[in-house]
Amino acid sequence: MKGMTIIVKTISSWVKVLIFLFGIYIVLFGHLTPGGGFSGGVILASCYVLLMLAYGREFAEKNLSLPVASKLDCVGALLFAAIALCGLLYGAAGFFWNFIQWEYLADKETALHLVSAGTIPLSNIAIGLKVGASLFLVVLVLSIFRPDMSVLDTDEKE
Amino acid sequence: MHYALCFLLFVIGLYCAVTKKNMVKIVIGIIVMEYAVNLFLIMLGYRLGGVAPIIDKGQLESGTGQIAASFINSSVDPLPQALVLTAIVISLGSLALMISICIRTYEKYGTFDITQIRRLKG
Amino acid sequence: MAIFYILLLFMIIAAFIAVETKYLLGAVICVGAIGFGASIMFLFLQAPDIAITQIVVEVLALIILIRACISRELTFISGPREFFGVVVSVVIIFVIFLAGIKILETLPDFGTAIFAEVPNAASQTYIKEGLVKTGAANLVASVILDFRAYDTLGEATVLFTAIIGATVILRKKTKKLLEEAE
Amino acid sequence: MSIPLPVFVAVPLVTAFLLPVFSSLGRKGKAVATVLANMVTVSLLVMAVASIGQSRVYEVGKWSIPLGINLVLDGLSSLLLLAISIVSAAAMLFSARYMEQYTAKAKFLCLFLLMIAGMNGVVLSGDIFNLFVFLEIASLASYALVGFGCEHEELEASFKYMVLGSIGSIFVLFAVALVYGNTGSLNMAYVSKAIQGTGLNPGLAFALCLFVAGFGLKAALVPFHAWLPDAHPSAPAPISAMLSGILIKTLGIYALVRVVFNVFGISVQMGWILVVLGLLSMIAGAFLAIGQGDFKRLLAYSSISQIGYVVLGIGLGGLILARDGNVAWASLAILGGLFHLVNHAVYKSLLFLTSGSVQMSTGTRQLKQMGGLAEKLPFTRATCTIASASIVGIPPFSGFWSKLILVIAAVQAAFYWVAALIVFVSLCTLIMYLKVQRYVFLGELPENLEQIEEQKGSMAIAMVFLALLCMLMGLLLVPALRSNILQPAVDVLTDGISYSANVIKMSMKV
Repeated sequence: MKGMTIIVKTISSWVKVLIFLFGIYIVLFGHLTPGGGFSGGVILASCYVLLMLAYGREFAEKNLSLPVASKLDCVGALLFAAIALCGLLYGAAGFFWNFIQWEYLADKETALHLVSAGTIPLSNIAIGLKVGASLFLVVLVLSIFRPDMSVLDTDEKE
Repeated sequence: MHYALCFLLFVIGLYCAVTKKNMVKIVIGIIVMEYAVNLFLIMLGYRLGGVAPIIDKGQLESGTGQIAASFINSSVDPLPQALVLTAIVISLGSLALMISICIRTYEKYGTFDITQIRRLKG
Repeated sequence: MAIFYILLLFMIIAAFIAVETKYLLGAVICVGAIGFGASIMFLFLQAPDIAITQIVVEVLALIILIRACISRELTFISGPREFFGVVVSVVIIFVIFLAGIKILETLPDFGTAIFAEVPNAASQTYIKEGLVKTGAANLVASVILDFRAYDTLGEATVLFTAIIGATVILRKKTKKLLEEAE
Repeated sequence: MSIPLPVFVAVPLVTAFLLPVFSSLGRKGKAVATVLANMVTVSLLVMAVASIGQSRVYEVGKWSIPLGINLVLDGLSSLLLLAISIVSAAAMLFSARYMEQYTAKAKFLCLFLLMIAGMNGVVLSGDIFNLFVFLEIASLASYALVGFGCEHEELEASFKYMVLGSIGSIFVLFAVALVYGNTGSLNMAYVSKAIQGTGLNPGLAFALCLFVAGFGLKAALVPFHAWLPDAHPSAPAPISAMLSGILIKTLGIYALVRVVFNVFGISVQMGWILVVLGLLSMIAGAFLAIGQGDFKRLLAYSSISQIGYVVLGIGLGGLILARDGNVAWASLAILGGLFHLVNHAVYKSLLFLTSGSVQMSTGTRQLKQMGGLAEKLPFTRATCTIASASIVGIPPFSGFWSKLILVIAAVQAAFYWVAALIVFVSLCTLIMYLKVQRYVFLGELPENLEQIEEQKGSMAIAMVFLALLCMLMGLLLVPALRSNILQPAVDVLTDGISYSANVIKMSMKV
């Protein structure tokens, strides 16, 4: 499966940068504009899936191979769990306590700025990373699986 | 009347998931049921002539920084939207698992038709 | 208001075609049509976050579904279409649909949201003090990641379980003979 | 010392997120992963024992009740936490050695920990949507684990289980949407307060039926039991021990009881529905189990009938409570049901573990192809006999006491035909397990099984640990132990609706 025709390849090589940028924008500005961790992460995943469809699986694997994607998945999930846990440790308050409590919450100048919602942008980034990596992983795993079982040994190192 | 149409979509999905013999058709039935429930949840929170629950410069009164009263009594309910965001990704997760089981069963049995995969009794 | 009826009817017709067609790929494309109809519906229901997520999740679901049925020779569903079963199930659907209309009457009718009537509903405080308490202008993000963040932790875990499950089921070598174990 | 409640969910989750990293480190990574997973389950057991009988509310993110999600630990959930941690500690210990015959062990351990985290989340959550999310985690992990071996039967069984499980979950989600549409809040305490206020309109009654159908599908009660006889035998042995021992109890029965008793409030019709479901499952499970040739299928069918006992006990208690409000009789019936739930968790998982060790040694599950394994597998024989004795209900063992309480409660409340049915079905269980003993352990040894030997190591320790528990569970009825383990759970159910008042009172104090 060497990917699609030349037209699709050239267009997707331009478009992939825009999609990736748009996904990052959606993740970072999740608490100000519609979007957020989930939508941004899914858009990031669709950018990689576009690469895989247009250029074939080997090209996509070179960019983001299977072990790296599963590691990113675990790192994103651990980051999100860490944000939750340090709410617990920070003054033993609450499990998901929003511990970055600047006084901006009350006043209005810094209300609608990028860095204005405590842990929400951080968990947005963690969720975006996790959703993006895991959805690309799913499509990759499904496309790798060949009935003749030639590939897919993510962990047969024993 | 809208809820009833949404419920009809749910029942069509249930019918497809229960009576169809092809594995991919059963998976399609379950997906249609998930869509219907997500739609039902969002329709619960809708308000006639409502506004999306996002506060921007316009809705903040310039002086006091309080949220404009017009926004408060015209904003749509944010809670069902949070639930549906979770439910959409749950349905994608279970879809991925179901399709991987279907592909693996197709590789073993050579067919998607559950009547021919009747190795198991009971 | 009429747009909702049009979209709902479009989705119901697409669902019916998806259920009844014999051509597997056609059924998958009809499911895509339902998904896009739902995402447009979300836009009109003032839920932009959900519309973005729905469209892109719909694209990925389509890719996964087409992956399952495109490379298979068996794209037609064989077997006779038994007439009697279809009639019985259509009658059952109609009965359940009528019962559904009566049951769903108890909900507040379409335009009025429930949280307006209930005195101390949580959503009223989300809207009024969401910006002050969490600092996020997008109230849906504040509900997901601050008020009900525990749900989102569960959500991330569901996706993580599904990925590990799919990888486990599609792995190459599943069983080792015992003597090779140690 | 009060353990912050989210720790019960966070510890297995964080370890589960760590484990796939070990999967590509080869043999040393696998050993580290196994040790880590066992440490987690043992620490969960210690924490569960430390928090038995307490009751408190934990608000996640320090948001007051209607705004955020709250975790509720009361008598019922601490009892279930204890049962979950006992069965998962034994099954994890057993799988350390048993899973050598499969590949991808680190991913297996990761899914196992996710299932435990999902069950802990379901038992602790005080919010119906949160209950749905954690129910989905535990079921997705169990679908993947049932199909772990990727053989013909396992794939078909896991597909059937997944389809029925997904339909059950969607029913629960639709019911949560209906409840939110009618009451305007998702928190169990506020929902039950709203329901007491407005009474049960048709929408909420339909939501209650959807809840019963959804959780009935998860608990494999008779009309919905189609997936259980295929899913449990084809799963690896520690997983079928977890599924049969505890998963159908937490996802099915605990959630059903919590919603019916504490959120909607028990009514006479709901009491009758539970009693009928219990009786149907009891009888159908027993009859279907007698004719089985496959060891694990027989155990799976007998799980359906034992689940029928539990639902019957709790349903009977609810019926008495709703009909004539005699709290003493109702609490006795519910005590019988809950005690049987814990007992069944212990000895059914032990039976599945013994079937796993027999299968690992002889390589087959068919009763006809075995025989005379008594001297070849002494450990397995001893533990299997103890477990069969207690499931049948021979006096010194735990099964006898819970069945005795059920019979007394039924006779006391003038349900003589129910008591007769209970005795009749325990007779069928006796025949079942005599048949198992006869085919597996007595009789002559077939020639091809001459050279088999017992699996030593962690499998034996896990089985002995559960067998000891089987014998000691009878002591739970001693007044000293009962008053702080079983009685708080029964009180939670008997005072039904005031659950919401307790939760709000407890949250005010925090």
